[in-house]
Amino acid sequence: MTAPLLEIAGLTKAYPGVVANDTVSFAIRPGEVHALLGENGAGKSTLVKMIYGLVRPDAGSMTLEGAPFTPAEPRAARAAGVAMVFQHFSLFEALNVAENVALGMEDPPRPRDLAQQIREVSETYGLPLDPDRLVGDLSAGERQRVEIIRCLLQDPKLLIMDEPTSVLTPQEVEILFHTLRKLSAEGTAILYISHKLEEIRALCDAATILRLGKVVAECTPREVSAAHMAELMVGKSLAAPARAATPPGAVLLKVTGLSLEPATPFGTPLRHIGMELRAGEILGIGGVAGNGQDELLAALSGEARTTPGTIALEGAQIGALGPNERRRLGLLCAPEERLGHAAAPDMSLTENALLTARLRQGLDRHGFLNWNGAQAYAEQVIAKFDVRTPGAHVAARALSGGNLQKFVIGREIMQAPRVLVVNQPTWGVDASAAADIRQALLDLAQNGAAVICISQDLDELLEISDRFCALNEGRLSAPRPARGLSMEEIGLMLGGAHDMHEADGEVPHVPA
Amino acid sequence: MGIDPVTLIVALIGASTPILLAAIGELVVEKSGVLNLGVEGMMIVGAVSGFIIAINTGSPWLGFAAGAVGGAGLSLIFALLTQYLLSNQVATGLALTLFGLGLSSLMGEAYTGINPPLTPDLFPQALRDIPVAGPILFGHDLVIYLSILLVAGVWYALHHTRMGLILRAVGESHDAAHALGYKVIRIRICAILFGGACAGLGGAYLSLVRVPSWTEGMTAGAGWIALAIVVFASWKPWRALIGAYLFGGIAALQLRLQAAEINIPVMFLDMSPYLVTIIVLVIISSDRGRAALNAPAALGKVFHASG
Amino acid sequence: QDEPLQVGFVYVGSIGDLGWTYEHDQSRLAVEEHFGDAVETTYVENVPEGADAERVMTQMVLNGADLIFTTSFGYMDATNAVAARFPDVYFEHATGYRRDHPNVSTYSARFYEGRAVIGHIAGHMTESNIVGYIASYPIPEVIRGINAAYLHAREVNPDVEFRVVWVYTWFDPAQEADAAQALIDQGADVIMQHTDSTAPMTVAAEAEVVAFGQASDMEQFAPFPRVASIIDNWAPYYIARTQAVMDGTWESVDTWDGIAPGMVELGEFSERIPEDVRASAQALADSIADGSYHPFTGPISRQDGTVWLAESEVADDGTLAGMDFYVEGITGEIPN
Amino acid sequence: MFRLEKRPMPSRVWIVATPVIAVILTMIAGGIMFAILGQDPVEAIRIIFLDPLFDERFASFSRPQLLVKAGPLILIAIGLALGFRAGIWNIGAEGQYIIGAICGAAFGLAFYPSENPLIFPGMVLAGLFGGWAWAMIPAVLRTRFRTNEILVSLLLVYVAEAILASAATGFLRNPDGRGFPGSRNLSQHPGTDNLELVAGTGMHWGVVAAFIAVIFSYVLLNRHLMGYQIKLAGQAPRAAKFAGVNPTRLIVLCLGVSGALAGMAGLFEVAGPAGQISIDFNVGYGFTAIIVAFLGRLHPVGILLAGLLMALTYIGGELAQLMLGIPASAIQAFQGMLLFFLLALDVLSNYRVRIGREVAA
Ligand SMILES: Nc1ncnc2c1ncn2[C@@H]1O[C@H](COP(=O)(O)OP(=O)(O)OP(=O)(O)O)[C@@H](O)[C@H]1O
Ligand SMILES: Nc1ncnc2c1ncn2[C@@H]1O[C@H](COP(=O)(O)OP(=O)(O)OP(=O)(O)O)[C@@H](O)[C@H]1O
Ligand SMILES: [Mg+2]
Ligand SMILES: [Mg+2]
Repeated sequence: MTAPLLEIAGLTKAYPGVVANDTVSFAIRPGEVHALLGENGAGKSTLVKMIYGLVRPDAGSMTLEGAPFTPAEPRAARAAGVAMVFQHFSLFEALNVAENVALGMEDPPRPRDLAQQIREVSETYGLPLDPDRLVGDLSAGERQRVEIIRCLLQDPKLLIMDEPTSVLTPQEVEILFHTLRKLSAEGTAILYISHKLEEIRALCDAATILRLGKVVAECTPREVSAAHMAELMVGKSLAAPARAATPPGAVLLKVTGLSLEPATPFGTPLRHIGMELRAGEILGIGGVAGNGQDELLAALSGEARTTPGTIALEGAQIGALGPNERRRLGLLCAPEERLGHAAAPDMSLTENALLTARLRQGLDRHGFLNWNGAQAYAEQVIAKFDVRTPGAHVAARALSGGNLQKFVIGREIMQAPRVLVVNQPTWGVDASAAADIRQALLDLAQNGAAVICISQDLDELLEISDRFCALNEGRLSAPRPARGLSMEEIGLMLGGAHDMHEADGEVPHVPA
Repeated sequence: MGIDPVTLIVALIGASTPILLAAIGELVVEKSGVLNLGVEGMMIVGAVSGFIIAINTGSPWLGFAAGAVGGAGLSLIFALLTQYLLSNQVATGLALTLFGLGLSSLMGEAYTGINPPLTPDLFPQALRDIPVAGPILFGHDLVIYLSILLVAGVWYALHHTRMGLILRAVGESHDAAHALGYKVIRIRICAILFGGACAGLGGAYLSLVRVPSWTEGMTAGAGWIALAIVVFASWKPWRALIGAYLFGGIAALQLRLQAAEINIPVMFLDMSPYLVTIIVLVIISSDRGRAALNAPAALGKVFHASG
Repeated sequence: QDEPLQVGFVYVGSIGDLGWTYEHDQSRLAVEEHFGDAVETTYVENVPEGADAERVMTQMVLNGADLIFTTSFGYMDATNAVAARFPDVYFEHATGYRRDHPNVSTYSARFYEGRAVIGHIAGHMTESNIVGYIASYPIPEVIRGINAAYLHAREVNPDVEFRVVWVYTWFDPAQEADAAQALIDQGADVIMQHTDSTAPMTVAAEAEVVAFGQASDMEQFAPFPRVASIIDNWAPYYIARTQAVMDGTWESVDTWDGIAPGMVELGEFSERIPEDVRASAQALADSIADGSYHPFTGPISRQDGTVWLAESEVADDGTLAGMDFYVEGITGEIPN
Repeated sequence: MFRLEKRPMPSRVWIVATPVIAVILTMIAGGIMFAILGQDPVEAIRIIFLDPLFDERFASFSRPQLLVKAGPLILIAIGLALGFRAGIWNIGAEGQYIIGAICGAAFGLAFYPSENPLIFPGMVLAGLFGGWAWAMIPAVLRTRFRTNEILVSLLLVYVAEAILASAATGFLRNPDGRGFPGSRNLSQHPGTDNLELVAGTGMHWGVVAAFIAVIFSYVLLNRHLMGYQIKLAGQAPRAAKFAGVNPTRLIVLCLGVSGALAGMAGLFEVAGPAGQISIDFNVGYGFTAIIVAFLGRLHPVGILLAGLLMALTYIGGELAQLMLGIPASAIQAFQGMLLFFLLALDVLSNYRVRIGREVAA
């Protein structure tokens, strides 16, 4: 055994009301890929922020290569050889790739040299990037590359990655893993946070599991099952979503020749999208973020106006209708971005219940709002979907992502939609909450509604959808039955990795 | 009688310089993501501080320096309030203007009706006497050249230096900048102080060169125009120069049209600088390009580092 | 010993404006000086016309004022309204015409008398034959001044032309400076102003053209470019009216005084004016002061050529007070 | 060093307490300034804050004046606050105020000397329309050409001022006014007078309108869908779109309402307290109202109180000038200080202050 690179002992950090980290201790050796697991709010991000110098611990100590390590700020951590890819991107949309990279470096070379280095490193690791492009124009996967390259250019000894794969296609994930393995082989230690347990089994050498801020277990991921890890995280066993096969019913939603120019400078146009959705069925739409998912949801929800004849709900043309008219007819949506799109951060859950449920739940009369009704509805959602919050008066931003997601999905499901469109229903949500949400979608379909689930999590799509199609550069592929599709076939349908290549020509192999 | 373009250009450059100085400062402030509506207040405090020092030392240069210091000093109040106490930027800026107007008249009470020391022209008479090019290129004092250099410098700094890159990043997303370890508050305070200094210098230019004398309320809305110019310029330094010169040019032109007895109702001439600015802005903004990209995304938003 | 007499002043601008309000305040100080402890003065500056003025006047009365000078035309209705409510307090309103109540007087100055004299000087001094005139608002007071100056410039220089720039402000140093520059760039070599800041003076100094002090003497620009000036001097009137209240002889009057009683003063003629012109200007001023000459004496036609005053006819005060036309020879137009 | 921690919910205690503390701190800081200027600080502060309300000589006159002065500020601020909440920045209420006054006055004067009781309501509508129309310029430019509304509304103030000057010296000039600038006095003519409704209270139609606006906006913001949509659009524009809020309609609505209220305030002022259109008819209510709106935290009741507080400092400031000879500029600086303290202490209601160990920030 080599000496540990980073050793953490008794690290504690308390926030008002919660102890985010409670005497956490573990160690990472050079070249080790170490997973950090835990439910939402278990304290993973807080822990790595302390290592990166963004948050100062209340108690405890760290040693890096045997010397005491107390980074006062990220600069100090970077100087000591620690690099970090953030859970929520730390990128600047209006700046170009090179500028973004330069901002993450201590001593960036001159712009021309930097651009050259970016090209070289991105070639070496098989993550091609054009240094002159605006980050706002990049897909989520490409943005991720920017973050990674930013780290790699600094030759880190320890690379921290907080939920890096939630936005990547399988091919992209595989390429990332390849890169990480290569780094690890070169001696770089990697601290890896993810909710995707299969990935962790494929990649990581060791795992530390946190629950409520405490280390509850350590394990070697390759040697235990994903289900076992999930149990360690949650403290109870999880049931896989159950579904009964139901024959598809009548066509509820029909989309023909839907094209849409993007509303924002960084958007993707939709091109001739067509699909049919039947009662009782779940249509999974896979694809890499930035291939038109947001636009498709906007076109279906009515946020973006479409040509009148392109969308029909139960035979009625709704292309020209706005969001509320569509809601009235039974077409409901739950966008990907929880804070700021699906919910208003500073408003209470009661107010957020009103956001979409006003019409179908009859929460206003002649424009005058029925706050009691809204509160009652919010409380119903909270109770039914096990949203952990002190009450409906709490602001949405005060909920963890997973709990807010349950609230948002619950808010739509409880309005008994005819058609529900969800985008990334379990993004960044821990395993048990994700299972609950998937189960709720299955139940909805079971009861005769139709569901479109847009997601980048292919496991999720294969688990719940009846048919599968892929969205690529604004085009929707023909749907195929989900059962029996292999990851390789899906990867080809997505075509999302076409601009990638392997650093040394090795064909990526599909994770187990 | 016609209008002589050479004298018009010379006049418009002089008339625009205070606005330009204040605008370029505010541009930097806004690029860092802060909206300071107190430009008028900072200008007038700069005007009176510069005047007082110039009178007492006999040196216009010390006066300009004092104007910058005065403007920056007032902006420090804004900086502390908005950056540390997280006060609303719009309201704080307006309060700053109110306070600055009051403070400046208190400070300047003993200084009305005095002539300040003369600010010399930079170039020798021989150069200035060259027809056409002479007055336009060489006919000004140091501060005018400085203001143009400042525009160039800000442009260069914003786009070709690390400092400028960091500033833009902070104005783009303070959370991301904070996550990368940049001191958002410190950077913004520096930007605010720079903006205050530029506005103060612009004010001092008014009281020491343009008017030149100290009188209460002498900025008469120049600070508001400077704010408008920043938006007009879509946060681009060279466009701020064009905007300021366009505004100053129309203002100078309308007076000349009146003097030349050209038959346009005075009411329209009087409002023409504002109308033309609006019209040009409409033309610029209706171009569905990426103009919006230049607006700092975090402009006016309160930054509070959680964690 | 009686309580001191309380005299209040309501100012539209700030006492530091070096123009209109400054001169009123100087005269207030002269009142204090003249009466010593027998009089106490108070003032409120920057009082907007309208509701605020009415409130400030009322507060002055409630605070014990016996006599109140309200020094802007825009205070006219407010002054009369407050006067109606407080019949025991005397009100003096500058430049207005309404005396609805026996406790209201009005007073104003015949600045046009002074303008006639400096017009005379301007006519002599211009070599380009272009006189630039910075005007504030198109109101009778200003138009009267332009006409008086023009008539007496033309009298000594038939080729003279007046260029008028309307700046729509009483006080905006930067704008006034720009206007002066514009006029000079258009060939003017004499600048007259009917706005209150010294900014045009500075521009004139730089361009080495002649200018005249306005409202206050602006002596810091003498002997050049300031060659003469029209000064508002309210002190004699204020002292007299305060005295009248003390003596119990105050009554409602309409005063429109000019050079003779010293309400309009001409600042010293500088030696940059040729000797003989100084003499002729002084003679003109004297003849106005002793009443032997009226600056608006016929024949004078209106701009459109119609006859206004026949040979040796003298303008009546009513027409002068409401003057809204240019005299023949002025080329521009009065804005609406 | 101190550190701020965001409260999950704004603290009710501090929301009430901070303005009081701010006023006390202003009294101390302002007192120091007055002492430096050679005045008795205690007396100066007493005159500014207490005499208008309690001094037996002034109170019976000054108290109603508080309403007269605060009325237009509140009326304008209520409208502005709606827009500010929705993230729509109307900085040009001053211009809408002017145009409202001109339109209303022009309507009234067109029927002069009729005393038909319908004229005054017509003037109110004309004023409302004038302000609305002037605000529609930035609204249309913003929705059609995406032109920044802050800039356009601000620049239009100067245009409105030019129109005002030409109205006062031209098309609205009093024909019996001996050529002087300024319109006929509307408040002295029965057909066009904005009456003091209850003698001695200062309560004219504009003040009534301000109170109605406060109540109306309170109900709108707290009970009505429109108010909900306004808040939503301001806090989370994308969520608002998702909720079916039409941004174009919202811009037109918010600018329209704030313009209409400012225009109405202008009309009530010109037909009542001010009496006539004059060159300098506008006295900056449109700009001061922005401060009032923020001081009142964009909340209707807060605006009501903030408007009264601002009015108090104006009136008390005049008394201080009158009685102590404190220059107007010192009063202005004092008002600035009050605003600084009010804004600075606001932090206490949204954040908890912790002293001690600090986060690397
Ligand atoms: N800035 C903060 N202020 C107060 N509490 C915080 C703050 N940041 C985190 N917490 C608390 O610390 C706990 C741990 O949060 P952390 O973000 O580390 O969780 P996590 O394990 O990264 O969760 P996730 O899987 O959602 O990313 C949470 O319960 C949260 O309530
Ligand atoms: N400034 C803050 N004040 C109080 N609590 C905070 C703050 N910032 C974060 N938290 C708390 O941190 C918890 C989770 O923090 P974090 O930001 O990691 O959530 P998230 O990443 O959005 O959640 P998820 O991982 O479920 O998507 C939340 O419960 C929230 O209450
Ligand atoms: Mg986390
Ligand atoms: Mg999270």
